[in-house]
Amino acid sequence: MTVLDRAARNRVRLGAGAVIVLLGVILITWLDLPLSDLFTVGFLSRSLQAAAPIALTAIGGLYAEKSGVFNIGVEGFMIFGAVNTAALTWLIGGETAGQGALWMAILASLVVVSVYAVLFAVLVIRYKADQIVAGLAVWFIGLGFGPFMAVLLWGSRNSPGLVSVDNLTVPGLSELPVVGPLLFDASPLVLLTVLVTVGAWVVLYHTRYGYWIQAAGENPEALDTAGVSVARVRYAAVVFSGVMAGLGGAVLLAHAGSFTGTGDTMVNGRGWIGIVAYLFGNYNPIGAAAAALLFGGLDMLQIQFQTVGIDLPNRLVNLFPYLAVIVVLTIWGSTRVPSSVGEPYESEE
Amino acid sequence: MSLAGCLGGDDSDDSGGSGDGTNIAIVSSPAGFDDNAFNDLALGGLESAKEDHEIEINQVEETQQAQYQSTQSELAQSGEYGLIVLVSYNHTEALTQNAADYPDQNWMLINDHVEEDNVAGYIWANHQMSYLGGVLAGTMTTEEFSEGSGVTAPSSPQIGFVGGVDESLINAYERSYVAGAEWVNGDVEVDVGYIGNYTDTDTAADIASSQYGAGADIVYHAAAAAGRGVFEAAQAEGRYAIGVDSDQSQALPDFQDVILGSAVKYINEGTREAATAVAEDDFGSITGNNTLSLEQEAVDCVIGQAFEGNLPDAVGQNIQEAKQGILDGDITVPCAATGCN
Amino acid sequence: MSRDSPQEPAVRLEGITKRFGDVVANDDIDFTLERGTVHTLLGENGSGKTTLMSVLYGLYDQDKGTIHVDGESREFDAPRDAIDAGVGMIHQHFQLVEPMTVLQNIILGHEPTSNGLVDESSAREDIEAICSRYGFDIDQHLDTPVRNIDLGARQRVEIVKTLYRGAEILIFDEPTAVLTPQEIDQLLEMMTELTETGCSLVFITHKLDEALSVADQITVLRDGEGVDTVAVPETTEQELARMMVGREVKFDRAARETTPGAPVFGVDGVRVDGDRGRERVSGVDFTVRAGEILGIAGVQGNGQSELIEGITGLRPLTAGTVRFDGNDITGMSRRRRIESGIAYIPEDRQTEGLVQDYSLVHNALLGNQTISPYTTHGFVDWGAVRDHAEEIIEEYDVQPPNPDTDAMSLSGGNQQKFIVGREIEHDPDVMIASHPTRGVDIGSIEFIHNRLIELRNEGLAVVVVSSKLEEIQQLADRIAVMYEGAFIDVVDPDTITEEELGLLMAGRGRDEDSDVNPRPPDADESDRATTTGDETGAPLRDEDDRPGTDSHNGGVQT
Amino acid sequence: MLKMSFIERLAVSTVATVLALLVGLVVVAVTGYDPVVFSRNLLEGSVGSEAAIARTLMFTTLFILTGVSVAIAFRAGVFNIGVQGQFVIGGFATVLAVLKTAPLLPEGTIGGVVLLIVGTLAAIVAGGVYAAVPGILKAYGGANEIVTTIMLNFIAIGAVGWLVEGPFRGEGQSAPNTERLPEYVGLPQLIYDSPSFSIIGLGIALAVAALIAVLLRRTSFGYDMVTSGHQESAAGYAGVDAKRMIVATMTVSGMVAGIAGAVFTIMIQGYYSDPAGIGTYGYDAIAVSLLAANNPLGAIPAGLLFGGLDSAGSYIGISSDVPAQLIDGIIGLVVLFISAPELFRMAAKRTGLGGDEQ
Repeated sequence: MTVLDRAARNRVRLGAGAVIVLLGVILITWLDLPLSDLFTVGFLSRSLQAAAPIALTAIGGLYAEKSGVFNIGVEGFMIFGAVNTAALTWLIGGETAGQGALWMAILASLVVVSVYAVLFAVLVIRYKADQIVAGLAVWFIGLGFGPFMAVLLWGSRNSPGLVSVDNLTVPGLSELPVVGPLLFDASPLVLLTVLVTVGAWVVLYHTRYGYWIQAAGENPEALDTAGVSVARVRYAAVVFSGVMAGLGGAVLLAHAGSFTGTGDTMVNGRGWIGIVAYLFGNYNPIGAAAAALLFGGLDMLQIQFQTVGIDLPNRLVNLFPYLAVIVVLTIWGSTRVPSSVGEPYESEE
Repeated sequence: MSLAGCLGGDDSDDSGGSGDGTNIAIVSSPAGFDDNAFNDLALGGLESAKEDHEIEINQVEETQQAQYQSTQSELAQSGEYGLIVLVSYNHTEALTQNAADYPDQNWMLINDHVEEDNVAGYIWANHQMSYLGGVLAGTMTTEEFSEGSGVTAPSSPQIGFVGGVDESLINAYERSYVAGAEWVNGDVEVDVGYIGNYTDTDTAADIASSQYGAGADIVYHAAAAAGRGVFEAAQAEGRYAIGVDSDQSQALPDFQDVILGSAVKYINEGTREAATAVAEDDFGSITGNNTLSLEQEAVDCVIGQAFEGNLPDAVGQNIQEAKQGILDGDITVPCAATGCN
Repeated sequence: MSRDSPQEPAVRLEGITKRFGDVVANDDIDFTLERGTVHTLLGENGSGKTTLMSVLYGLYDQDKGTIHVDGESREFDAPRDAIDAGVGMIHQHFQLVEPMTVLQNIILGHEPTSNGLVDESSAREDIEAICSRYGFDIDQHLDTPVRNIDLGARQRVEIVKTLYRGAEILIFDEPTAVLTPQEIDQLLEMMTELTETGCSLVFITHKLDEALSVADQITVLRDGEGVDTVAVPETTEQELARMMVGREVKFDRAARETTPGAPVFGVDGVRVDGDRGRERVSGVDFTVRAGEILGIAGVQGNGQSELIEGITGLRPLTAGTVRFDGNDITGMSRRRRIESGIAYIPEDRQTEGLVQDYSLVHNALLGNQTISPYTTHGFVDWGAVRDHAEEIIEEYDVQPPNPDTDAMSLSGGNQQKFIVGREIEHDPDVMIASHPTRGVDIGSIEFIHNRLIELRNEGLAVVVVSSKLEEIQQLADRIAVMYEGAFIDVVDPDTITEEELGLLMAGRGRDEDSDVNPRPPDADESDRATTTGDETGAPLRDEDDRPGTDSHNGGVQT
Repeated sequence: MLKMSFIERLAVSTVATVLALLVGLVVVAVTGYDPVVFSRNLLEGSVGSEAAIARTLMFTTLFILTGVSVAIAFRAGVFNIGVQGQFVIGGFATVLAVLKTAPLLPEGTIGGVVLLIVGTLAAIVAGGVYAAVPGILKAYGGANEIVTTIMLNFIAIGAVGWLVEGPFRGEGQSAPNTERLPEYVGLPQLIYDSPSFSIIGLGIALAVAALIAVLLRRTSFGYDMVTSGHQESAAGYAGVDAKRMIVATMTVSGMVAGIAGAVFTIMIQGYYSDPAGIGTYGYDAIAVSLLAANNPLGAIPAGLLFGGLDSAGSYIGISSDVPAQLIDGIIGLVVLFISAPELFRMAAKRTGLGGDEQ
């Protein structure tokens, strides 16, 4: 009885899970997939590259949410990160900017984005702005002022070609099969993402700041009564989330080499996927990065499908990650959200 | 919200319009200006017409198709423009109404046509130039070649194609390109990928990388602004690419070390012709459907700047032979100028 | 610090005044805690006890007055200052982070680090030392997430946390509210032991017997003012009660005027799961007759809330049936139950009984949305609803008598009277009242009790849930005692003594002498266990509680 | 935002808008344009001519409808960010329904009116169903509706984009467009001579806003919905099935979004094209609704304001060299300022301009 009961209660989730598995099996058998052509080293390295901005954004977002602030504006911060990096690269190095200019621009753009993030944090924490609404506003502002800045600088919402980041090649090691091209001839920003992921995990679970962040989101009063300022912890986490999303945008730009501001801009929903990635990863930085890799991989997989010649309607296949997000959320809908997310906290009066 | 943008350098705030010169408005395609292809070419033709005639240009960037109707009528209603140039067929539906509503307004529509007396439709033979691009790619993939930043692998004749949106117009590029390559080498394998839009350079680069990774030597793109990504991928992978619409080795000199050539159409010549006609009060000479093809020498395949004179002789010979074959009717290029159905 | 001057009291508060807006929570209160003693702060809910101690703990800034700790004048801007001065507070609502482990909770804010990382092993040693010194048993569970341990253990975690921070002055804020009698005994014993090791304790409570049993001194607060401070041997329960409420209180059972009639309402074999899927009610049967009040007594957290939510249609039953007027209504929706005459005074008037930012007019429609004349064919007749609200205000003496007042601006007693009025005016056949007088002023308590008794006399079947013994004894015709999800016994209020009732609530049957041990903290129990109603944990947050669903909406009130 | 009086909300909305416009002007000045010219362009572009007014009212019509759609959900405590997707699905459904039904009916006015009704009903059903999906996922699967509705927006745009390019591309169309609706299916232009605006469309929007206001204020269903939004536990106590209410709310919200889609199709475009290029009314509607304090009647002035802004944006794009993206940014700023009423309250208190605490 209990099994049936449980099954009945979870039938939506079970159903969705079954559908996914079924679809996967059907796809593989029906299409007789040439697996070795699909999962190439190039595919893996492109997946890593696609995952990096999502992972960075996700890690930032999960810190903010762990601390009790749902930063739904990460998409906007990504746009700012991307457009600022492009603008600064161009201002520093012009159209013939080199690697040095790019790196300087990335750093400088993080500084700029951190200023935005501080403003956002003040609004949300000090002035108790509605987190959802303020976050959406950040997105709107990014969508407006990002391309606006591009138009000001370049007379077009798209930047001219700037410079994309060079791979970091370790002589010798890069010749190794599989591992070589993945790790020793890879974008330094991908490697940075790996470091950030591990670092974020260590900080969250093994330092006092991590403890405080967790407590601030679960039971801010407990932290307050332990003598730690909840506001300060939240400020730090929110600013960090903004900066990480900005870095995500910068990484996106550094890989693409130019800014695109048409439509939903070059960020194109990756911030939202970042949010889903950390929900999927259950607020664990490593889990979030793994989820980001999954989403990045799905994106690249549909390209592999095309290259291999599996003719699926491209525009529909492109929707797969979004569908996956919905299914994942429905199945993992019970991901435990920190208890006090969304509630402003005041220690006195 | 409207995403319109105006880039006109001129002070068009109070464009009184009553000067001696001709005012020309150009409304972008949804991809917007600065695409280094389509929109820029059209604009470039107008700019060059300025040299001979007194022309004021109002650049209107509008990326929402739903706004074309009101943007067009707004421009027409002002009565200030001797000619309104509309880039891309996304304008067709709106123009169908507006051309009739504003019978005194001269319109130029690029890539499509509307049957009205005041409309000049200009269509270029995309399929022919793509066929020539295919000939270039098909020839080079069997040649041993390592100039510039790339290298070919002649053992496996394999090339790639990156399209913007998987639709009839771009399908014509793809099919003709494949046919051109197969005309050179029946065994050639073509990897095909579509981005889903004309702006996402990142995805374009990923698709091209994937194709290079699978063994393609040369990738041709028909993806407007997003095509940049293909060149980036070519540089990163040490392979070659073929540009589209304009001579992209000139438009994007950063990439001239990988751009073997470009399938070009002289849109600029078209807009220049139209601007001139209007300036000379002779719009009647160009109204109707102008399909411009090899016959008018309006499309071509040109060799990239860095490779001029460096490519194997077979390239020039094959392209020449193919052109002749098309003109003579010995070669039938699949599809038509505006698409495959 | 001048700790070696024995004559200085541990804490001296002088003239503390604290206002919240127009409300004076503490009005010029003096308070002295001698070293090595327990000093009880006694007073009813809302008398200002917790506020006073929050000032001492640095959570609130006083508007006036001074704080002296160990003879030195202190300014506490934040709890950290108080902690640094050796003051610790064990809050009524535990200040614990549920997903974090016991150890992490204890060291929160005071984490020892080495090389930048938290050094849990050195913390572990320190905690084990504290546990063995004071005889706490929680060192077995240091790596268990707090959400998996029971309430008694959580409280011990709170105490250890305070001691870990080096506190010698401990404030216990209503620590017994959620404990079983055995746990209360343990706690009181523990408090005595703490004073023996040199700690000084403030004990906030509103229970006379507890105050007397452990305190050296008692300060009584009433309405934000200090009434008096007395030494324990020199006072009595009666005196304290008089000081607390301002008059002598006596509890009389209302005389019964009718005899019970036919069975109206009942349940058979009802089982209900709690928020996290654990069974909280494991097989309850009862029947209420017309003209009878069934009292359900028990320590809070033994499944009463889930039982009531189950029978009122707010929570699904996992087994069992509900009967009403001879029909099986187990599957009936909440809406239909309301319509068919089952009235319910909810346990939590703030979140359930009233929409806080609705006017009383709009609140008068709550529950009546489908009932004529307030609504016909789906359209609301606001005129009729307003009349109804005015009627309730008039009949039930709701102050202020303005139907356009927002519910939140009413006092607790007036809010409750409005709810009681609205539910009675449903003209129900059954009245289920859950903690009908919790946090309500004495005048309102009497009023509500009289109303419930009137209903009984009019022939309604009434169920009253309360953890207040005197309330249950005063109202009920039969008392069912609930313990760990089941009725441990059903007794006659006229023959049972308060002591016997207390034993039952502690889980001891009248016939057995054997100890029923409260559950030890069970670290390994998985969340998915669905065995018996063995969880004494506080209601836990719904897992699906997501941000942004209920706290972020705007909208002009309709 | 819950505990504010009507006056306070009005003040916050006004101040937020003015402040955002001021910031916009500062940006204009800082970036080297003339703020006076920009302001004049704003006025000219929104109300400066008959064409401008017609364009303003055209945008207003859509903003009122989408704004009301958002407001319904927000009032009931559900965050329907998916209005854009429901708007697209609704609009496309209108085209499909009209094109499929047209051959069965006589041409002319009567046929036209029937087709209008058929098309609008199709949009209502499609929008409602598409919105019900995230409602069901939230109610019964616990999926956060903010994220799912945004995902469904992407999906709606992608899927309709594919349908327009492929299966439903009009005969002989070189562009990815559906066929045009028959000539006789359209709203008559009674006042302004604009191909994209009919006063009847605006009338429909006003009627829907009024209808929804009545629904929320005068019906028990509306009471249940609003109560769920204010205090879910109290609603549950009063016999409201919270889960069902979430689904119902989303459905009603989506139905209104569907009407917006139908109006867009019939009044403005006349066919369907790639939805990536039809405008972001559904997102801007969030700002409209917030500005209106989630009050359906408030959506009328708020919609007018946004309509004016967008209309001015179009005008500025054509006849000035200030980048029109600025307007988008300003809208974002309006939302940002609205999100933090506390900001204004504190500012008001400090400057002594009021700001009484309740």
